[in-house]
Amino acid sequence: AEEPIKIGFLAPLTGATAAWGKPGLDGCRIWAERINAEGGVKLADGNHPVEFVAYDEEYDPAKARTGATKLIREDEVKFIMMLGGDPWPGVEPVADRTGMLFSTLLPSDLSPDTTTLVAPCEVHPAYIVTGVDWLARNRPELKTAVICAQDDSLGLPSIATYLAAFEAAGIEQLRRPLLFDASTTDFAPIVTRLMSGNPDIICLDTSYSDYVHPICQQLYQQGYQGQIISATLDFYDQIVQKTSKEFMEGVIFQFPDFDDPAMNSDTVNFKDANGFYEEYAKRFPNQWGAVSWEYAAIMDLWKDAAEKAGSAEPADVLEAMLDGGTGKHAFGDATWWGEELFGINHALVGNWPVVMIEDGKAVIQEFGSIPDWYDQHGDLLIKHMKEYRQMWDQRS
Amino acid sequence: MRNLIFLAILAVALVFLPNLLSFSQREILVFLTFNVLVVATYRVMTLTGEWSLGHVVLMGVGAYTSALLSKDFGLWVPFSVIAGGLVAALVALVLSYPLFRMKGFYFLIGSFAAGEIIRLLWKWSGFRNVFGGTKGIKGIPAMPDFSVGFYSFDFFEPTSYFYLSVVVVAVCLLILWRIEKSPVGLTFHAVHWQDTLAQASGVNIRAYKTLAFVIASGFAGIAGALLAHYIGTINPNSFDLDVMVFVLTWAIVGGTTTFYGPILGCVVLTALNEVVLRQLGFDQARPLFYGLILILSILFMPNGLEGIVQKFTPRKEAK
Amino acid sequence: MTTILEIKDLTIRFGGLTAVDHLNFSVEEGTIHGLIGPNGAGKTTTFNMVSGFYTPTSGEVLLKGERISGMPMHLVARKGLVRTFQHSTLFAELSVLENALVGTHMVYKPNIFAAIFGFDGAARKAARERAVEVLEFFGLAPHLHERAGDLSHGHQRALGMAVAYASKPTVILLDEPFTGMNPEETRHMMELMRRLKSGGTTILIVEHDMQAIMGLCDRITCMSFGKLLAEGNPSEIRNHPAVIEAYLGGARHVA
Amino acid sequence: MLLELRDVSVNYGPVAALKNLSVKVEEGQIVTIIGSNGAGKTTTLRAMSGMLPVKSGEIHFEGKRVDGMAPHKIVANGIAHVPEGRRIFPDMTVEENLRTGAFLRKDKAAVEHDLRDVYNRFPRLLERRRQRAQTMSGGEQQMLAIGRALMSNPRILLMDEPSMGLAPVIVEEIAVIIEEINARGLSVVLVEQNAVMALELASYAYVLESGNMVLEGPAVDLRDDETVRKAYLGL
Amino acid sequence: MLEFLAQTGLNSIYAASYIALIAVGLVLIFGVMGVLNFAHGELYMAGCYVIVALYAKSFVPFFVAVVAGLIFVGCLGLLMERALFRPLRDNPLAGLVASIGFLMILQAIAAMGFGVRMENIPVVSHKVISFTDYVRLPVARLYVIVAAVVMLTLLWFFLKRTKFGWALRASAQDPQAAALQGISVNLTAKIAMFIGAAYAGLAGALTAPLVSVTPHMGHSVIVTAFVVIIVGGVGSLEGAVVAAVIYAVVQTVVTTFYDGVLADIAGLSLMLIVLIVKPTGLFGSANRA
Ligand SMILES: Nc1ncnc2c1ncn2[C@@H]1O[C@H](COP(=O)(O)OP(=O)(O)OP(=O)(O)O)[C@@H](O)[C@H]1O
Ligand SMILES: Nc1ncnc2c1ncn2[C@@H]1O[C@H](COP(=O)(O)OP(=O)(O)OP(=O)(O)O)[C@@H](O)[C@H]1O
Ligand SMILES: [Mg+2]
Ligand SMILES: [Mg+2]
Repeated sequence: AEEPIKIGFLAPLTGATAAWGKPGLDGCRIWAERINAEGGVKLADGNHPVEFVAYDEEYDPAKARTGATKLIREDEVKFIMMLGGDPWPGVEPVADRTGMLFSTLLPSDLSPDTTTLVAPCEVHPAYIVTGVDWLARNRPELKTAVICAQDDSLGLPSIATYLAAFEAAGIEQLRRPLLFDASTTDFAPIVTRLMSGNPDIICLDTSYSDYVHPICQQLYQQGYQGQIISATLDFYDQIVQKTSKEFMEGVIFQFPDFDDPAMNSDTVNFKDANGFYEEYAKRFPNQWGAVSWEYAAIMDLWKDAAEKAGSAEPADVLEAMLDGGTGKHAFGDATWWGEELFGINHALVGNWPVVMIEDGKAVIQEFGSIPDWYDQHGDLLIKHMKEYRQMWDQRS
Repeated sequence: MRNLIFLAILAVALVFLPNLLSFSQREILVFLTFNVLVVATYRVMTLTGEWSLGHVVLMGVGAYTSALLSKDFGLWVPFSVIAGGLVAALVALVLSYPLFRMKGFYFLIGSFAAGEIIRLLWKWSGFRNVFGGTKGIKGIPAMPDFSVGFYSFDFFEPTSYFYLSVVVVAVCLLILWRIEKSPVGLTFHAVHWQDTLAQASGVNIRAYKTLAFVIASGFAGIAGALLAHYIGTINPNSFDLDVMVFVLTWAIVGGTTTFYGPILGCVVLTALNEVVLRQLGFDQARPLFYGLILILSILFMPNGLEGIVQKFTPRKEAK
Repeated sequence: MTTILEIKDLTIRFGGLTAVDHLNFSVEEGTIHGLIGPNGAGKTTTFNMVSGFYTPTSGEVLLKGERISGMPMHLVARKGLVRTFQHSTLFAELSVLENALVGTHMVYKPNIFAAIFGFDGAARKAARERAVEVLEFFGLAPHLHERAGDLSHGHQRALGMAVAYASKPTVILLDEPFTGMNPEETRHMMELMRRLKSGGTTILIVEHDMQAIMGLCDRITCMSFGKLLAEGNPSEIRNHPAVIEAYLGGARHVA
Repeated sequence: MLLELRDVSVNYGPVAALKNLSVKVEEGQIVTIIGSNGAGKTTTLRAMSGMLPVKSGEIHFEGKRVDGMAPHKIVANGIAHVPEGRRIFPDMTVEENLRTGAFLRKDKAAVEHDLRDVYNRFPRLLERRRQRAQTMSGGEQQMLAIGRALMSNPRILLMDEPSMGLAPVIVEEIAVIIEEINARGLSVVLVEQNAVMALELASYAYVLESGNMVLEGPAVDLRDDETVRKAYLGL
Repeated sequence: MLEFLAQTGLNSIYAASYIALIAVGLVLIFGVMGVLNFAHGELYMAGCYVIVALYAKSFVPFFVAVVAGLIFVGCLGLLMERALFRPLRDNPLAGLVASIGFLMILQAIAAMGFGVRMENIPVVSHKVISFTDYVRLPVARLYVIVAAVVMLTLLWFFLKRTKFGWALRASAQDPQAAALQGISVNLTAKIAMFIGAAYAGLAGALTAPLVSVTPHMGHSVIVTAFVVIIVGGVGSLEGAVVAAVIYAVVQTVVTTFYDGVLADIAGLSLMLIVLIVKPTGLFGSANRA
């Protein structure tokens, strides 16, 4: 075999944020085994196996900067995947100087200043409009909603997006969104507050599963009977156990299980989703969640681009990736998009699934189109994003 | 004389140090330089016997101030760094009023609460347009590059920034050292060991505690500002309890009776954690080994790393 | 003779307990004045109020006619009144010399900017000279660089006085300076106090060692249950029936 | 023999504080140890009650070897120690302090009896039984420390400068107490600066100097010894 | 509105209960050992993981697992006493560092042994006591409240009414003098560490099914516990309980009526105000600082 290609994995592996990095690394290692078994990446100079080099950035910009330097200058990686968020601005100067290709899970890291950062997988939070849109079409009787979220860089843009989506759908907000600190553990008071105006919909925004579970449990125990919508619902089977099938019936969220039959559809680009899911579940039982597949999905995209370019050099790969302004997103063909929100078309946006719990199991309802929604309601989104100071030129 | 030779050797060593290190180690070296200043200022704080848990937040005050002044008001970065130090000192002065009503354990937790309130204000959505909320501030202007004939400083490069910060930190350390060795420093010690007797000797202990707190915070603010202009981004989590705990352990594992003890602790523990343990490849187990190192070092060297140094150097004057 | 320290109607209450109760007495300049009384009579508490450690419930303390009661301790010290403590209270971790240097604090006020830029050389030198001089006076010169906490008990008490004396006070309050000293040391210490007195320092002393008190004091105030019991010169006090009854007893084991 | 130190040496770090010291206390005897500051008197008492480990030598109590045992086990054999510096429990009330002295005793009625006894001797303590010990005056604390030691109903009482800081009347009271409890069969080891009183009370005396035993003998003899008179009695 | 207030009241009682259980242990350890146990939050976390290991993964009955959690974490406390705090007695700063080291080890063990993701713990009881439609108390929360009341009463009785309580307080104030009264300082240290840790473990075990169990969950708990023991006055158990109630009410009410971030600010400000007015906390005494 030829010289292996090294890919950097720069995400939190220890500390409180490790759950956003570690499972992704696990997923990448499975991805690498599967690809390498097929002969690796086929470049102009032959086939190369892929190898991941991880650096634990502890969700700290300074450590991330050190890690990026190490991965680029010492390990000579060709591509670096990051979780993004707080550490990204620390890495930004390194990216600008070295021209290294980076990816993030959070498009809110994008800005026109950095041309080598792409957000090719999770178009957080834009995808959530599809869920609200579905709800409005299928459950027109729901008229009012409240939102709660942790006060951080995931929660806030997501709140703005939900506000836009609800407004577009004609659903009224009973009160302004309720924010809680990331260290909250007891959600009873928050749930009491959420339920106080008898809303038709309670929206959990992009709360992490650490929060979603206790919130759902509290909603159940305090006797909530309305609709729940959430961006993620990782380990929803556990929530079903803790509440009841009836209670969870009809909850809407956005992250499908990869054993969903709909994932075998031709329009889905994630390679052998069912097989990947099976393998992951075998090795890491009960650990499947959004991050498990997202980094791997980015690797699919990267591999296609590298093979198309015949080279693993960052500049070549980036060019091939962006070529034609379209790309094969995990959930279907998509376009490079985002100029208005992020100042640069580096987010790969297309369809996104709307998932609903049916009889205790997540089932994909449809793949909704984000650009289509944006074409109609883009001004609303921009309005709310501005209000929450989430536009790229407002993000200080 | 011996001291001068020692300092000369140290200076030469510092000039060549970056060349001996790998790229990422140079990055670590830069951060280490700031942290040396932070832990040295922390020592000044603890000279009066009060252990604060708000120190890194005050460092953060310096960082936020300098970042905002240079970014939003276009202040020349070297000035904004100094302003960062001044504002941190000022905030410490204000905080000293409520905080020094308490002492000992109460002060420890009181200072933590005060720091946490400041940090929460940075985070709070109400002030998001000033402090940037949980995401903090990014795009902080870098130190302006310049060249001095034979060497051009490019402050993106860790080596350049290291030279700059080593000079700044050295000047700060010199000042701190002179303070500690002066009658003022002696009075700090006196306040620590026996505050009633110090008072009976005419020492206004509250004023001296405040003085130590303000000085320590001011220089910590400078360290914070240096950090901010290097990485170009800061956020409330960069100054949270986890970071404070590291400073605390550096100071104690290094030793509490000498000026250089905490610095030694900072250098050794950082090298172990960031270089050795990472090189050994203990991904997830790294905190475990770091914890073990802390425990073993404190069990076997209850007097800190400085105790070892003292064993091998002749004692000049009994302290 | 002029009155330097005047205690007027001094009273303090702790909860229901009146520890010092309308106490009145005054101390003449340049004398050694004894304050005695049974345990718990309120002597230390009186000291605490005079030196600013406690704020009296009522009444006042005048130093050279100026009211000092209720002032914080360091301000009282700056007025020229310093004290020692009943238990050996020292900067145990500092050297003997450093202890005395802290004592000179009021005389040579340290200044932080001078310290940083090195303009305080003269003051430092003078402070050191004063410290060494005082330590020599109290016989501690051989121990300059020892840790104060390692000194023997007697030396610690001497050092306590040295720290107080280093600030060139006009009035010194000594709380049981002779406890834990053997007769030989006590005698030596008494001699030093007489020399302080002849140097013009006024001394107010609390002590249970009757030999020392009687031999040293010009005047003695005896208090009991927070109130004044008797006042007079040593022989008057020694023979005062109320004092014998409340305090001296048969004096079987005291001289 | 009730308590015996055989060739005991004790160090503080590298510094020798006691050097090959031998002390004997007979049943029912009052023994005193005198010596100048820093001679090692306190150290001797601490070694006896196990507060300090001995470096070499043996300590026997009622024929049982006790050196090396934990202090709480040693005192359980019947030793009570009035330590230097009083060491009362500052945040407990006077009565709680006294009752702690009887921690090991199971005979409730007798404990109550002894408590009343202590209160009778020091009425001041009764008056202040609910006061926090820390706020007591120096002398009151000393009374409390002595009272606490008496509460343990010991076989032998080690007293480190019990008269320190006490008014002359109370010093007399202490002397009376020592005589009385001795009459009840208790042995006492007395360390005093007030050597006059110590030699008057004791039947046997030791003189310590820099950790060495320089003189010993019946108290009456030492009282007449020229060096002792000069150095310790101030005569 | 009335219902709303009543539910808020129930929420506060629950919050006060589990905060008090944790804080009381921290107070006890600080009081007797003189060290600030930074690892206390991780002891709580360990209690949660006992439930994960026994109840969630091995199907041991819940209450058996709770008792096991209490004992196991109590034993962790004993381990800390023996291995860390005893050799470092008289050196509170060193003890602090050792507890920080221990915290890191516990976190790493949990992360490596169980993974960094939150754990799945099956519901203990689906039962909910409904006072009205909107005033409800889940039975699982009731367990915590009952446990807190029972355990705090027991502890109070133990400390105030038994000889050992005295011994504990005596050796907290002066270990050497306590030894002279026949009190074994090692024993009292062990008792304090066992009880202190066990209470944290109990709180962890009981609340595990109600919260998200992750290796880093101890962090927020310790911060709350600090605030509570300071407001109550260091070394005072009654103070810790009263402060837990006050803090829980403030947190709950502000969260309910405004938002969670503000509630944190309010809680900390409350604490600063208490300290400014009374620098030794509500029940504290000056010299224990
Ligand atoms: N803070 C306090 N709270 C309550 N009572 C107090 C306090 N301080 C002192 N007392 C009481 O006031 C009385 C006077 O105490 P003080 O210490 O002044 O006595 P003293 O004359 O110095 O006695 P001694 O000769 O024993 O040292 C004592 O009975 C003491 O218990
Ligand atoms: N904790 C200690 N650390 C080091 N040295 C000590 C310590 N305690 C006592 N020493 C030294 O040991 C020697 C004996 O001290 P010790 O306290 O036994 O004397 P003493 O005879 O009781 O004196 P005094 O009459 O002053 O109480 C002294 O030289 C003293 O300095
Ligand atoms: Mg007194
Ligand atoms: Mg002694």
